[in-house]
Amino acid sequence: MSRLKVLIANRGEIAVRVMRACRELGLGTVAVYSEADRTALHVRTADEAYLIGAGPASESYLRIDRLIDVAVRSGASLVHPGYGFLAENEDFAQACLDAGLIFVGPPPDAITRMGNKTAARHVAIAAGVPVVPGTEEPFPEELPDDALVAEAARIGYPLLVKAVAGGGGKGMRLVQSPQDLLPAIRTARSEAGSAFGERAVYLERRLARARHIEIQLLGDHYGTVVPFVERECSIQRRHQKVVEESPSLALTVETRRAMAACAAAVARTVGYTNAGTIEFLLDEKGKFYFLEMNTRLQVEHPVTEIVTGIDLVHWQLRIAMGERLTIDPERALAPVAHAIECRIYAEDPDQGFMPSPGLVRALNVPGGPGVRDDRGVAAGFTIPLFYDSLIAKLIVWSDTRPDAIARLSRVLDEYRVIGVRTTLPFFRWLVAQPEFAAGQFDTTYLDSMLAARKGQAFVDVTDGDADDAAMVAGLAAWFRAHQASAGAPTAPSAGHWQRAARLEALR
Amino acid sequence: MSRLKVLIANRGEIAVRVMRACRELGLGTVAVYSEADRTALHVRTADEAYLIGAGPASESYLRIDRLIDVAVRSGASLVHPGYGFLAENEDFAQACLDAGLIFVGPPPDAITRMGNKTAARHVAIAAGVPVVPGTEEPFPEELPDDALVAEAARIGYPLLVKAVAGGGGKGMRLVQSPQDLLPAIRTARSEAGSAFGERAVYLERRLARARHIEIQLLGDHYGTVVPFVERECSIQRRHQKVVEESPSLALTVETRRAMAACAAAVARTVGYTNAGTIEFLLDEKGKFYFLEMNTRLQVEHPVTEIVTGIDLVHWQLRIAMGERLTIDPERALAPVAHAIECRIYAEDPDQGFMPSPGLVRALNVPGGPGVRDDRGVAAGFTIPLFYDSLIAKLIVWSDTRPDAIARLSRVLDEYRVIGVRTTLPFFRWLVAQPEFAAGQFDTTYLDSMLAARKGQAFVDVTDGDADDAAMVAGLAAWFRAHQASAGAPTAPSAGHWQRAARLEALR
Amino acid sequence: MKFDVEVAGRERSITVERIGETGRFRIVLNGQAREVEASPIDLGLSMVFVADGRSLDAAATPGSGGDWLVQLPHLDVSVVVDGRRHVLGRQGVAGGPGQQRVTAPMPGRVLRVLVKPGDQVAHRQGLVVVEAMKMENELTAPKAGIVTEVAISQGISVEAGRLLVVIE
Amino acid sequence: MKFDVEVAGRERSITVERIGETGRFRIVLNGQAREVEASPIDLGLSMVFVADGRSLDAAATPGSGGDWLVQLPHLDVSVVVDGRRHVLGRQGVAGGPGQQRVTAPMPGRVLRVLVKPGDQVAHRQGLVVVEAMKMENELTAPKAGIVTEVAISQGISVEAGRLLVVIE
Repeated sequence: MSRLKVLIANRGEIAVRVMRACRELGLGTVAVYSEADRTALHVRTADEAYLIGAGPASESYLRIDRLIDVAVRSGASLVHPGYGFLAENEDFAQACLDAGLIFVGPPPDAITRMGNKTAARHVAIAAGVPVVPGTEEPFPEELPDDALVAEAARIGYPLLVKAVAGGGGKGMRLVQSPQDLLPAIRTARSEAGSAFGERAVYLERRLARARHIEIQLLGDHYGTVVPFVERECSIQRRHQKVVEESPSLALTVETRRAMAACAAAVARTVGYTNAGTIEFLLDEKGKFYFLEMNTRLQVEHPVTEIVTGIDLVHWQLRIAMGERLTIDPERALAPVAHAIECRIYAEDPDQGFMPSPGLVRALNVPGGPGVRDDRGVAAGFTIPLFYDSLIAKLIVWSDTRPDAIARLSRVLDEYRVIGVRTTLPFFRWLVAQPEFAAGQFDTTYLDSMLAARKGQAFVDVTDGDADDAAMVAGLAAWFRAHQASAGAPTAPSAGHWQRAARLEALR
Repeated sequence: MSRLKVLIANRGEIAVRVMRACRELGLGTVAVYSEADRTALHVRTADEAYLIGAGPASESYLRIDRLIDVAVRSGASLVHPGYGFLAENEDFAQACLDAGLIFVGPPPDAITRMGNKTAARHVAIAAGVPVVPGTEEPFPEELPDDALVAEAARIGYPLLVKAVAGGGGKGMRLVQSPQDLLPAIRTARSEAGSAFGERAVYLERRLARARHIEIQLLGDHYGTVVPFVERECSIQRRHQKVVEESPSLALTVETRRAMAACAAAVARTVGYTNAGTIEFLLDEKGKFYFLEMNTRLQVEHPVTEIVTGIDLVHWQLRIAMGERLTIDPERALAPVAHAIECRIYAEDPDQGFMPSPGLVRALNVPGGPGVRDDRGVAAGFTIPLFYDSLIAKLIVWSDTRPDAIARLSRVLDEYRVIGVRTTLPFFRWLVAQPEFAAGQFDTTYLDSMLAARKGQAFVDVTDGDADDAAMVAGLAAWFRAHQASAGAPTAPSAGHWQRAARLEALR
Repeated sequence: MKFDVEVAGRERSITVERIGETGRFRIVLNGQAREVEASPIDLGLSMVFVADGRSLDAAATPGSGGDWLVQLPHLDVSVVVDGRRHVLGRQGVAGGPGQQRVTAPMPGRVLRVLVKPGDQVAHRQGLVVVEAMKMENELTAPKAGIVTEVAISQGISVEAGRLLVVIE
Repeated sequence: MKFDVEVAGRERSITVERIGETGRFRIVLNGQAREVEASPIDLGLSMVFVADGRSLDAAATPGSGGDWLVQLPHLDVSVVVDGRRHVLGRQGVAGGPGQQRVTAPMPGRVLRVLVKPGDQVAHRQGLVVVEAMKMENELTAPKAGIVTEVAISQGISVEAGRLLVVIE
């Protein structure tokens, strides 16, 4: 009997993550890749890999026809969508089912109902869960401007323009006052169209000092839904999560249980199966509101895995293959540690977090106790322009939140990425902020802090640093010069520099 | 107020491990290094580093005078000995105290009593703990041969010759029959003299089908001793631990509690403080015997940290600084996962595990869930001849032992060390053995399996493998040739090969 | 060997001399002499200062034109050795006094051009939207002024350092 | 390009030709042609077989004398390309028929020499004890015979490949 294969319809760290789970369960792994990803880690990690098109996602990772074709050709039985790309696309889920493949995710109609942000709000209301005040229906593009302005006035400012098909902060804009409304809607529509192929948006009240708290859940095909201890994702830059942790400092055990019950109720209302997450906003008074549902695995799933000891991706695959969910619900709600995740991007924090793609020459990834390395990039890979620039997720944990922060600080100092700029200097700054240590933040915290810095660099080059850097460069130049003269008694690895210099010259 | 500094009187992975704990507790780190370790990871990880002598350990890491001198010069307040080298040397512990330094370990007299294997047996007997039958006193070197033969006959064959100052399988020899006794004693004395500077040996009965089970413990300066859930270390090659795990399949909860109580009793009898481990042999009937005590942190401590969530090195430092041990004893005895550690050595398993020192060109260290990387070697380091050739400890864990083994298999496939031969192929073989999966082994298992293989390679090169290797080499040669002709449109990283080839030529 | 280096806008000269055979060096910087143990590793250096034992683990990656990206444990900094920094750096603040040349800080695609020659722009007003990695990045005016040149058009791909807009 | 390769004792010839511009190659081995996508990465190669999608991530480190250490995911193997394997390999089984040259498999120090020229030795009898990394490693006779040469003496340091003993 040949073993079952899983097609992973994704790239980067999440594709590698899913393949690891497949290996551990004895399942074969089939990768797909674009022309920009020939040497990507997910290709190297897979048993099989198939080229599906050019670099732009619309020509490769978003091509449902090609993905289904590869699944059929390779003899895959299951398709795991990861997150992003087609993970919340009901047509893709349906196309998998139509081709006789098992889609590792919820049924297509659950994606449709929960993926559409306004429809999802209706579901939450039907399940008896409070929602953030906002428009109940999306805006058609032809709606006249004055109707938009009137609706916004009804909800009240500040408010958020959000893509109906949104996620990850894309197609989302904060509007403080009426004059900014129409440009914000235009930008959001444009970004949403480019990111999701769907330009519809809606409006939602911006709650003051709200924290982003979410409940992971799993559901099987026999009616069992298990909600998990919360994750807090309030550290956001421009609506994108930057740091996630579990548990949250802001929740009492009672609120946790209430929120978990609400999340499970929403999931049951739509016959949800597999992994999903219900996002809530928690206001200053400890009251929470349904925000939206993500009908897929999330970037930040590792923090939940660490604090509960439960492997969510294993369960995704096992549920998809028809297994019953046998997790003890009490275990899922009782964290045994405190975990924090940082998303390390190829972005230059000192240039407004501009993407910094390019060749990753080397990586020093920290190890030791309480560290998990979920990485999608290896040395020698050129990070392409076409996709999200996530290099790795760095997850640390310890007994308590202060211990986890001390560990995070240690680990960030060990981490080094050579070749491209990364957000590491930003995280080293963040971890030293008193508000972060105290857990005193809401979803606006980071943007306010960044705005107040007015572009100030995250690290100051002191005179001592400048001296150090000068000495390092001087020695490096010395070694390079002596490496060049043949037979000089230098250490062998100085040759790296010659190579690097020659490579630069070839560019 | 300047922060406290810790001198780490060691090298390799354990020095890095201790430095990480120091960082997390806000303590400064002072490294020492030999001329062979100028570029070692422990030097690069430390805040400060001091050269203490030539490559041979007797001229550097075993030089008490130089270590104390560095501690005083650098203003260190604490000295952590790691394991090996001077970790169980009472003179070193005393020299630290005499110089006003805090030795992170037990008091010198506890080292003296428990470090001497025959004295330790007396302590165990006094504490009411059963010991393995053997000689009660060490043999003076001038003891006539016939006295040795007579004593061995009294104990019975098979028996073990063991160094009184031993550890790590060094200075230990199995003797099956009388005619092998005297040569075994000679070799053991010689090895013990070279490894520990102490040639005394004693004899101990070799229990049939015994498993090696050990109890980690911590003791503070206020009389609290906390024993931990057991580790099993029965997978040994020539008396050296190769794989360690926690918990053991072979123990009932009642035996665990009984063994833990015995371990604590031994520790209390000698006024033990800080971290230590009591080793036991467990026979086929579930009866256990005191074997010896290690008065230091052990190589395999991470498996205990993982299954209990308790950081042993943090506690070593906190106890040394006078803190009270506040660990819940029930937590220390209740494993929340199953953890397995493999010691990855620079040895060639297909050449009788001969050391394979040399330049580590690159490392692919596996990541993802349930993996801990405790490594002492980074890319670019030349593993010296002078020391133990441990590259890294690879620790995996999951909910259950079968899941942990599935993960280990996945992780071993991801792991790659480029430049030197390693024991990775051996572990890939071991993890696939049915006895290993079933947990059916004792301390003789591995040596018997290896003997039965008669040097057969751990991997067979099939025709398919040979084809693959030929194609890889052919393509590599193609890329090198096209890299050499300037401006050829190859990917930049092919240059590595040119560099590598040039470096070879320089050797 | 003697090098002229420039780091963080400060020029200095540095002398590096090997002592004996075993990786020890004498470095003179700002007139101050230090002894260090230094060995190259991979793309970096391990350095230990003999006087106080300070250990410094740094990466040094050569760029084009004599500059090195030096990565100290807590910060990254460019150092120019015996040469000039490239005119087209990461950030478009090149150009003569009064003239600001706005360049692309990363490679990407020009999604929208928000100004045309002759436009009066305010400080921080949007000029060009460049898409990279699916995020829209709006490049803004580094100062108020008049747009004298728009060097790109909508839809084209740009490399890092490519001139986008000139403001006077 | 055409290469003669030797792997695991088997000789074969291999042709490698690039197809187009995008990292696709045609490889002919044992008369069988295959198309692969291949790109160099770091010290290795990422290869994908076009016919069945099989992905192969391998390291290839050049040694001296035309041999490569190829590291496939589950095994390491030496491949000689257009050349001869070095006479002094890892294991001392070089020498003419009837003659066995025992060489040092690793660098170390000769702790004890257990035989002298003229000694009759049995199969697997100990010849030399070499200490490396604090472990004593006894090198044994690969076959029964007579010691014709002892090329080292106690206490000296030896490199890997150094001749220790010859047995006939």
